[in-house]
Parts: sequence; C-alpha cells; structure tokens
Amino acid sequence: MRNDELASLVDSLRSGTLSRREFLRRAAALGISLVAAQSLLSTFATRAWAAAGVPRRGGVLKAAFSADPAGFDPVRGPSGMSHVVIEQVYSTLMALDPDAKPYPELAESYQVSDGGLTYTFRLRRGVKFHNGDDLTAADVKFTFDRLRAPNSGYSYGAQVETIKSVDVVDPHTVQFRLTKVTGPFLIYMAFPGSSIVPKKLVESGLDLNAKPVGTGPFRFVSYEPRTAIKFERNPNYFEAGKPYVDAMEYRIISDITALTNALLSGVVNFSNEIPPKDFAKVKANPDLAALTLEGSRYNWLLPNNSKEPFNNPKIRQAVSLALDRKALVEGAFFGLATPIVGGVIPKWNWGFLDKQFVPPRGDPEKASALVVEAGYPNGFETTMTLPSSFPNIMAMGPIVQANLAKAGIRAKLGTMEIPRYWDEVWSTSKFDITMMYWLSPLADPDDFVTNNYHCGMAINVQKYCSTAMDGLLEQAKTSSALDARKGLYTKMQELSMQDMPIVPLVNGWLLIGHTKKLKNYRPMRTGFLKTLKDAWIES
Amino acid sequence: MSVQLAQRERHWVGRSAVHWRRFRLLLIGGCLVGLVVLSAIFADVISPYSPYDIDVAIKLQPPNRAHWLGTDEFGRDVLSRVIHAARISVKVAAVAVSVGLIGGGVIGIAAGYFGGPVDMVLMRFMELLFSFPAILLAIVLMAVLGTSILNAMTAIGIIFIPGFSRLARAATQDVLRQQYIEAAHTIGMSDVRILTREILPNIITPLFVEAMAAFAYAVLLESSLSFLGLGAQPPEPSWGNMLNTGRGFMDQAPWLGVVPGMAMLIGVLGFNLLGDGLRDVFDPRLREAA
Amino acid sequence: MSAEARGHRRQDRPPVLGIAGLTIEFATRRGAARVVDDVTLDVWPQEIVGLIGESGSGKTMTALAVLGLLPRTARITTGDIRLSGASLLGLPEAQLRTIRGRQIAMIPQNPMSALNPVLRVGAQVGEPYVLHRGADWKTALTQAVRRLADVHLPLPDERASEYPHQFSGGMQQRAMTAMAIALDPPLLVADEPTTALDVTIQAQILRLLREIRDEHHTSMLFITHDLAVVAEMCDWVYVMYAGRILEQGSVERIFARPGHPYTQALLRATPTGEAAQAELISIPGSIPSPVDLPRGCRFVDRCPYRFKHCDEEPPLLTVEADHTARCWLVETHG
Amino acid sequence: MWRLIATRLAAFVPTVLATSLVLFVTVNVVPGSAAKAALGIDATAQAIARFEHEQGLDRPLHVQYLDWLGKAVRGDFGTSFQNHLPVGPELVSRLPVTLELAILAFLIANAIAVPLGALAAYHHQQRLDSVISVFATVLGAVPSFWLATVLILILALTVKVLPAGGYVPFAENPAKNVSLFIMPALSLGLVSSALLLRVMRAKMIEVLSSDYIHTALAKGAAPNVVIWRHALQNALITFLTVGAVEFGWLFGGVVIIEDIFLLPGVGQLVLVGIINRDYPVLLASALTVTVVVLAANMVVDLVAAVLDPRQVHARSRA
Repeated sequence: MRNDELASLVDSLRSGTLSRREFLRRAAALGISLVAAQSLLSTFATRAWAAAGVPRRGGVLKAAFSADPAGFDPVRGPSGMSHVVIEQVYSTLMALDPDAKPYPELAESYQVSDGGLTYTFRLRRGVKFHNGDDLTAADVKFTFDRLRAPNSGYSYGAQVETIKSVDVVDPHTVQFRLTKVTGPFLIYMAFPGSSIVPKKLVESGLDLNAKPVGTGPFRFVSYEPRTAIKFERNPNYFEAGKPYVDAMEYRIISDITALTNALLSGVVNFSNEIPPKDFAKVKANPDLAALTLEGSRYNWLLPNNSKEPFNNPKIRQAVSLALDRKALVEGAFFGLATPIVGGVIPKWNWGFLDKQFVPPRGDPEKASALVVEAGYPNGFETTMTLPSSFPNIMAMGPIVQANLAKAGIRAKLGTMEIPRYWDEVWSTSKFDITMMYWLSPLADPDDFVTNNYHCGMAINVQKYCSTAMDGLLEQAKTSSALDARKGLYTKMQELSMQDMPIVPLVNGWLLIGHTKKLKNYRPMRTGFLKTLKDAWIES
Repeated sequence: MSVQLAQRERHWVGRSAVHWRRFRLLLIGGCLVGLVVLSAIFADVISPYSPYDIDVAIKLQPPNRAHWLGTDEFGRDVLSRVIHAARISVKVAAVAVSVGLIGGGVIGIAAGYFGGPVDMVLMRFMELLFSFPAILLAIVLMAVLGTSILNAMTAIGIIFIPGFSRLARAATQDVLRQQYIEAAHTIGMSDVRILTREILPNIITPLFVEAMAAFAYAVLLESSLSFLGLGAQPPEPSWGNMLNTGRGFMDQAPWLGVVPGMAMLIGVLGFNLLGDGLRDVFDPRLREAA
Repeated sequence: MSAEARGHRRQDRPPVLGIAGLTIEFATRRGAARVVDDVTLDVWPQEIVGLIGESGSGKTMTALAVLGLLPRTARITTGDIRLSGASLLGLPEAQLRTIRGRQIAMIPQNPMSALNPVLRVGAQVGEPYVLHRGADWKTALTQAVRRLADVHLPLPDERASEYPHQFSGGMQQRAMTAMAIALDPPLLVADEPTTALDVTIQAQILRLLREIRDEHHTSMLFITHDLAVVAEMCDWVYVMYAGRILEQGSVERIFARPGHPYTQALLRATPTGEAAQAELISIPGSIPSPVDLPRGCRFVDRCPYRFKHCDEEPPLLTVEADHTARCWLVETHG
Repeated sequence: MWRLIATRLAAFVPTVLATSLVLFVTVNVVPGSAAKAALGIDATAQAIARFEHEQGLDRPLHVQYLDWLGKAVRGDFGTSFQNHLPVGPELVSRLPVTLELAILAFLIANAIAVPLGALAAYHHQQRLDSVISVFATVLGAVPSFWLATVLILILALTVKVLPAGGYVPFAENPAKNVSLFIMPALSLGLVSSALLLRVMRAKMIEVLSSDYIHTALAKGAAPNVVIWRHALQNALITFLTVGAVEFGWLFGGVVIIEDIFLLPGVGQLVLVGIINRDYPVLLASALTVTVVVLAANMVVDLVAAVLDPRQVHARSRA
C-alpha cells in the first residue's frame, strides 16, 4: 500500500501540483520518518526520477521555440529566448537545480564571510573554454567588471549593483565584496546573465553576439535568424561524459499551432512552449511524454494607481474580488494553471505565504459592495487596453471583462499591436487597466516582487509608490538569514493584499512535451533548459 | 455571332438556355448576398445568444440543440458569433470596396479623360501600387495606421484602387472614343458636365460589376489580415479571426473553423455569382451571343 | 455572262449543291424566329449562283447551313441540303468535318480578321493538306506556295512566311481564296467576299474568282447584296427577302424583265450602266422581323402595287423559261 | 523585339526606386519606436537614446534614405535591430525558398487554370461550363491558410504521408525538398488558380467567337485542333498579362504560408520586420519582394510579347 501511495506522491510532486512542504507533511502522515522523507526528496531532486536505465551517447535533440533570441552576449541578452541559448554555451559560478536551489557549478566551493558582505569562490581546475583557453579567476573578474560598467546596457543591472569589487586572489580563487548584504546573491550568480566570458577573446574583439564562446556543455555552431540555432557537443566539458546528445538544434516556429504540429509530426522532438489549447493532443500522442510544472510565469492585472478611480485601494480590491480565477484557468489555460488567491510568490518557493485574500471563484457580491462603498453606487465605465499578440492575455481579456461587468465595473476592451503597446500604453502608463505576464528567471522571492511592487521600477508602470512597501522589500533583500527574509516577505505580501497595487491572476504552468525516447530530462521551475545536458536519447 | 463548335444532338432546345442561366446566376447570387447582408443588419435580432457571453463550463461543445453550431473555446455561441461577424465582414468589405471604387474611379477617369502626362504619372503610380503584393501592402498600411477595423477597411480599400482605376480608365477611353463626345465638346459642354452626364453613367456598370468581385476578395483579405492578428481585434468576432482561432482547434473542434469558413464561402460565392450575373446582363457583347 | 453557260443545267446529273425547302428557326425569348423559310436553291457544276438580299434576309444563315456551322440555338426544322446528290443533314460531326474544306470551302467577308494573327500565312493556307491529306507541314507549305501563286500573289514563297498583319486587305483575301481552293473543292461558298475591299481590289478579286471557276471547274454560291456584282459574276441568281426566295432565274432574264416588285425596286436602287440616268430610289420601310412575319406576301407592306390578293402568298410563278417570281402580278402581265 | 525588352527594363529601375522611397517613408512614419521593440520592455531611456544614435535614427529622414540607398545598391542592407546580424546574407539565403514556393504555386495555378478555362469556354453556356465556373468560385472563396491547415491535418498528421513543415534545399535532398513543397505550393496554387481560371475562360470565349476560328472550322478542323493550334496562343497573350498581376497577389499569400509551413522565406521577414519595427529587415525584404514581383511581371509580359507576332514583326507594308 505504502509504495504506490508514495509513488503517486512523488508523481504529483514531480508534476508540480504538490509543494515540497505538502510532500513532507503527507509523507509523515504515511508514517515515513521526516529524515527518510527528506532524503527521498533530495535523492529525487538530483537523481533520475524513474529507473531510466543506462545513459546512451548520440542522437540530435531538436527543440521548438516560438521567439527569436535577441543576441548571445550575456551582457546584452534581454529576452528569455537569449538566456535559453546562453545557458547551453556558457557556464556560471553557481547553477540552479530543478527546484531552483543554487548549487556550485564552475565554483568548486564557496565561503561567505563578513556577515554576508564577502563571497570567496574556489574555481574548478581544468575547465577549458571552447577555443581551448583555460578558465581562470581573471575571466570571472573581467565578466563582472564588464557587467558593472556604467554604459554596459545590462538589463539586469539590479543584480550586480551591490557588488563593490571583484578581486583575483589566485588563478583559481576570486573574491566578491558587496556594498550591502544581498540575500539572493548566490541565485544571481546562477543567472545566465552572469555567465563567465573568455577575457582574452573578448578583449581581442570577438563579438559574442555573433559568435558566443563559453565553457558550457554545447558549442555554438550557427544561427539562421528566425529559423534555427545549431549547437554541437562540447567534448571536453568539465562534467565527464556529458552532454550525452551529439548535437542540439533550437527550431524557431512563430505560429503556435505550427509549433504543436511540428512536435506531433516529429519535425522536432522537444518543446517547453506547448500552447495550453494543444496540450491534450500532445498528452494523447502515444510516442510523446507530456509534463506540467508550476514555475513562475505569473499573469497579473495592472490597475493604474495614479488615475481615478483606481487610485482608491478599495476599488483595486474590488477588481481582485470580482475575478473568477477558476474560469480564467479553465477558459484561457485549459486547466493548466494555478489561480493566485493571495500573495504573488508561488507555492513551491520558500517565500510562499499560505493566506487567501479571494476565493478561486471570486466574490462578486463583496466586490460590488466595495465599489458602492468607494462612492460609485451604479458602478463606472473604464477601459482595458491589452497587447494583441500574447495568446494567454488575449484569451483572458474577454473573461476579465465579463467578470468586472458583474461587479459594476464596465470595461471597454481595446487591443494594440505589441510595438505600439510598449510605446504608447506601457512605458507611458496611458491605461486604466491593462494586463501582462512575466516568467521570473531567478526563483528568488525578491525577483517575483521587487520589480512589480517597488516604487520606480521599470515594470511598476501602474505607478504604485509606498515607502512602507519599499522598506520591507529592501530589508528582505539585504538580510542574510533565510527565516528573517521569509518573515519580511510574509509582511510584504500581507501589505500587498491590503494595497492591491497589482491584481495577481494565475500562474501558468510550464507545458513540456518531448519524445519518449528522451530519458532523464528534469524540467526546471525557471523554464530554463540547463538540465538538457543530463538527458539522453534512446535509439 | 458566337458559333457553336460542334453540333451534337439536333433536338429542339426549349426556351433559350442562355436566358435562364443568366437569371439563375443573379437569383442564387442575390439570395446568398441577401442572406449575408440581412444577417449583418439584423444580427442582434436573429442571433439566439449574445456573441460575447462567456461560459467556460460549456466550452468547445459540438453543435447541439442549445447551440445549433456548437460553442467556441470560451463557451460562446458560434452561431451568434458568425452572424455578428457578418456585420463586421460586410462592413469591412463595403467600406473597402467603396474606397477602392471611389479612389480608383476618380484616378481612372482623370487618367482616361485627360490622358497625356496626367495619365502617364497616375498610371505609373498605379502600376507601382499594383505590383506590391496586396497582403504586404495591407500589413504595412495596418502597421502605419494601427490595428483596428477601420484601418483594415482603408488598407484593403487602397489595395483595390489600382484595379478599379485601370477599369475606369479603360471604360472612360471607350466612351471618349465614341464620336458623340466630340459633339458634346462642340456644343460647349464644360468638362465637368461631360464627365458627369456622359462618361459617368456609362462606366458605372462595369465598375459596379467589378465591385461585386472585389467585395468577395475583401472578405477573403480581411480573414488573411486576421490570421496575422491585424484584422478585427478580439472579442469582436469576424469571419477572419474566427477562422483563425478555428485553425488551432482543427481536430478537437472542427466546427470552429468550418462554420466561419462556410459563412465566408456563402458571402464570397454570393458576390461572385452576382458579379457574373450582372456582367452577363450589362456586357453588350455577351448579350449578343445569346 | 453568255447564255450557253446554261447548258450546264442539264437534268441528267444532280446539282453540285441542292437545297430543297430549307427552313431554319431560332429559339429566342419571344418565340421561334424563322430566318430561312422553305428555300429551294441549286448550284450546277462550274456555275456561279448569286444569292442576293438586304442584310438580315437570311442569306448568311443559308450559307452557314451548307457548311453545317449554324449557331447552337438555330435549328433546321424542314428541308434538305444535298451535295452532289448526297444529303448533308444528319451526318455525324466527324463526317461533316471531312467535307468542310475538301468538298465545300468558304471565302469570308472580312479577310482582315479571318486570318489567325499568330500563325504564318503559309501554314494557314497549307493547313487543309494537313487536315485532310495527312500531309506533313513541309509538303503542305510547298502546296501553299503553289496555291498563293495560283491567286497571283507576288513573291509567294516569301509571303508565305509572313504574318497576316503584314498583308494588305487585297492580299489577305487572295490568301483566303488560296486557302479555299487548296484541295480543289467542287463547291465554293463566298459570303460577300468583296464588300470589305475598296473598288479597285474588288474587281481583281472578282476576276480571280471567275478565273478559278474556269480553270478549276469550281461551282460557287456567291452571297452578296450588290446587284452590280451579280450582273458581272453570276450565271443564275436567287433574290431572297425575309427568309423567302422571291424570284430566281438566269441573270440576263431577271435583269431584262424583273418579275417581282422587290427585284424591280432593287434594280432601280442599283447604279448599273443602263439605269444610270434614273435617280436612285431607296425602298421605304424595312425587313419584317422574323418572329412575326406577315401572313401573305412578305413584301406586302413595302410593295407599291399591293392589292387584296397579296394577303395570300403566291407560289413561284413562271415569268418565262428559266425565270420565276413569287408575285400575282406576274400572271397578269403574262 | 529588343526594343520591347529595353523599354521594359527602362521602366523597371525608376519603379523600384520609387517603391524604395515610398517604403522608406512609410516605415519611418510607423508609430511604435524600433528601439523599444529591440531592447525589450524594461529598456531605460538612456539605452534607447544610445540605440537610436547608434542606428542613426536621430538623423533627418532624407539623410537616412540616401545613406541607406547608397549602401543598399552595394548589397549592404544594414544590420537587424533584433539580432544585430547583417540583413543581406539572411536575405540571400531566404530568397530561393520564397522563389521556389511562388513559382511552384504559380505553375500549379496555371496548370489548373489554362486547361479548365479552355474547357469551360469551349462548352460555353452549357452544364460543364457552369460546373467549372462554380468550382472556380468556391475554390476562390477558400483562404489559402485554411486550405493549408486542412492539408496538414490530413496529409501530415493523420495519413502521415508528407512532412508538416520545414525546409531542405533542393540541391541537398531533392526528394525531401519536393515533399516539403507539395502542400505549401498546393495551398497557394489552388486558391489563385480559381481567379486565373475565370480570366482564362473569359479570354478563351472571346477568342473562340472570332472570325479566324470560324475559318478554321470551315477548313474542317476538329475541336482539339481549333483549341490547341488556333485558339490557345491567342488567348494566352492577353491571359498572361493578368497572370502576371496574380503572381503579385500570390506573393502576398506567401507570407502566411511560409509562417504555417515553417519555410524560412522572405515573406516571414517582412512580417517580422513590421511586428518588431525592425526597419532594415522590413525595408530589405519588402523591397526584395517588390523587385521579384516587378521582375516576374516583366518576364511574363515578355513571354506574352514573344507569343504575339504583331509585336515582334514590324509591319513591312501597308
């Protein structure tokens, strides 16, 4: 009895519908000791899930994506698609495991001193760049000086702004001094933007955008814009024997229906961008494995805090209460998403606050009451402007419009083409209500919340400014102890439910499909594909 | 005289086949167009549900008694949406064709009537516009004007201008060639009067016939624009964007694509047949052939 | 045209072309239109028979019937067309095709548009050899050059390789004639061959046609509206009006003593040598519509001499030997 | 004959120049800044200013145009805002794909339209004529992307006879290349064959009612001789000029079909160029498309001229 129950527990954990804490609680209920359960958990975290058999060398992995990368130089790769390429060609000091826990990669080991102000990394020996040069501490210093340079144009400058200096202790030891304690620093070190670049080559004029060279598991071969990016296996990768596949090819397919057809017909054998509407088809296909994983792709609604009537928190709360998130999940995501009923930080993350502000089906009566209470007896007219080519947002639009109408908020729906949307709606905050979604690449609570809730951030276009909130966010980011940060993020999320500056909607699951011949692939919560190097293809 | 090439049977043919065939074209075309235009005008009255009501619980239902043509991915009634879509598709097509007709007509008449350098310049510009593939032109125009139904209409209209201008120019030149225009000149009729009283009435018919065919093509073009996300924006239903979403559910819910496809077929077929029927009626040469 | 030409109309052999009681009707919205009504007409060997009438009298329809090229909506309801005694009606299309171009050939009215603009003249003139004799194009071309020479076209082998638009009107009609006589067909149907040409060319073409009749022994059905051409060309003539034959006979006889008022009016309306001084009178009124034809004589409402008997149509009464007319007055004049 | 070609070529260059000017102005008038599209939503104002300076977007329009034209003539179409790679080589690698698709579709369209059009005209005003006409109208009413999806569903996903998409150059693997182009060419070709068929039918009816056809009949020519030897060449002359225009319209459809069948063609570039406001890509690809369409028009016009001796042989005497 226990074994199959345990197996189903493991299954639901793997599919992400069960958080780690939940898993531990259930395992205890089954009479398994906490220690045994935790060891089970960690073994599952790193070792192959099912008995996958002996790894096999060879084969070509063809993965389908819907967007073009915007460059292969870590310092100038602003889009997610660039990161997915960068992480195959370069390596980082730390790396994230499927559950987004950082573990040492290029760094053999690391010490934290001065109360979290100094990080010293000892580098692995014998690591070579693709052109044969040895990796040394000088490369690490060069990389981070390059990121911290004033006009580097690095989109994730916030991650490196607390670094005071990077010093080479010896060819295989590098020391980072920080201006203030930075909680998520180790996770920042695992971010593709922090990939270590070859100092000698870059200084001699190599344009990494056109010809990336790193220490990663795959060597860059070619890039045909809007068609394909080709990699080949890095024979002297520092993890012996890996990667197992001979070559990898990223196929860019802009039309989502064509993407699914490509997977179904075998033109490609992997994709983590299956559109929700086609996931059932992939699942039903006999020679394809279909996985779901709750990551951090959350969709949120932005009421313009600087405009009537959305400057009133009651109205913003009414908007949140009016929404039927179950309908959003069913209608726009075909059941493949988790309604966000409280704070924005997802369940699987240690920063999660298990407190419900609104029931999944919403509370229209309370919402209309709030609207009346806020001084609009028979509701009000407003507009909702959406970016036209994000399928999930376009799908949710009509449902949100219908829900709001029930609470007396009559929103007229307008859409706009992406480039014009960024220009005339997003960056100028010219909207009453809009919607957006975001795949947080870091899986550190700070990354989920600061961008949206902190005053003046690029993504805080709803113009929400609260000194209390900013204080909590900065404190949470700069304290070193995990529980201290967790307590601060709990207070922060409670405040967010009162102020409701943005209305979190749903967290869309990562939908992955691949040929059953692909063994030992562990999906990552951040949507990255670093773990492809551990997978192999059976003949 | 059109000569029948081979005289097979020598039996007696009843009423002239030609007469009936032309009338039948007009009849079928007229009915189909009528169906589309009426459903566009009385959309609110005749559609069983509102095209916007969402009920996720009953999404992707095949045609059943409650929803004669099934429901779409949001549980909206497909029949009501296809009826309301007629309103948009007909509006887009109507405005687009009139933009093409008026724009093309004016340019064509001017080029045909004044001739010489005016004709050369206008026709050169028309050739330029003509050589640019229609949809690319529409995409560029939509990008310039922004995505909205009104812009889709103007973009499609502009695409028709070269075609209409060529027709108008040829028709004007035909009318000019007939002597009585010189007679009109001699009795001192001003250019404008000649244009309105002599030329216009004679070229209206071929332009109108061409308009019918253009109408059909406009509906098609709107659907292609919707495919590229540039046509009518959700939640507004148009045959184009319904067809586009239907494409994604082709095997799970085929009716999502088939229904708007059929509606479009009726519209396009109707206008084409009407156009053909009118062409036979108005084209003197064909009438002689009877 | 000398009288002994008549000798050919001996009764012992069938005429080259025998049309007996031919009636052709058209289906139109307003009912059946009888464009050719009970026409009987013969063409004897080496004879040029004229078929004259105003436009719309049905003469072209008769010619088309002979070739079996009537428009689809036209029907032959009664009568027969015989070629050297054998009936053409009811023949399957395949057999009709073997006759066209080999037994019967046509010379069109408007040579400019009758030649295919994209093919060389030589190829078009030589095509009958390919179609009926299975000749290859080389021999067909040499034959074509020979035929072009027969029709007195200067530098025929050079002209053969040119295109129709490089020919003048007269040269085009010569080419059409060459094409027609390619296989020496016994019967030529000429549908107003000179109407579209100017007068000088007209005379040359007419002389050419007569020469063909004498040297190639071809008989001709010559359709025209011009009595002057009939006088110059034809041995025998049929006068057609609103689908009916109103008078027929040898050319001398008819020109000397026209029996039917319509023929008399036609003669007065034609500037021939003899009637030069009389001023030309055009015939008032116009041809009745083939749908509602008058009961009695077709010419009744335009005839100056009509009287009550005219509401009953007379048969072809004999004016004199080789000359009959469809008018009661013929009897009274005796 | 050479005079004909010379005049066509002379007209070609100014038209292309005029197109490039019109395109350049339209593209720059397009609202929605390229910088924002290139740098992403969280690009700082300072980064945008640097980008626009770097790309020279802050210079006056005419200076930009002349600079662009100067380079374009030498084959340098600048670098894409999105991936900072030169546009020229990408265009060169993509052109054969679009050409192959457009030409195959055009051939299929004509292979259907010419015979069926002739047949319908030959049986003018009879049952076969109306059957073919209705078939053409129905086919003409089906959008190409819809037909494409149906074909994929049946041939690629259920019967699994043809691949669902992708591209392999002909030189590399002819069989695979053909199998990859069957469905795209069919979806484009079938739809445009409908329009061409109606035109061919009208032209053929006109030709069949002319005098020289009557002469051919009077010579005893059988129907197929009349159609193939006498009528077809005459009908093709006027038909081809319309055909050339249809090639232009067909090119429009290429944008969508390439998208659906994952063909790395030029059409996709134009679409992406607009959506991402990637000026160099949009300008280069839209201009290439126009040049190809103009060239196609010229070629088809020349073929029509060759078929028509009246244009080739000057009139030698009155």
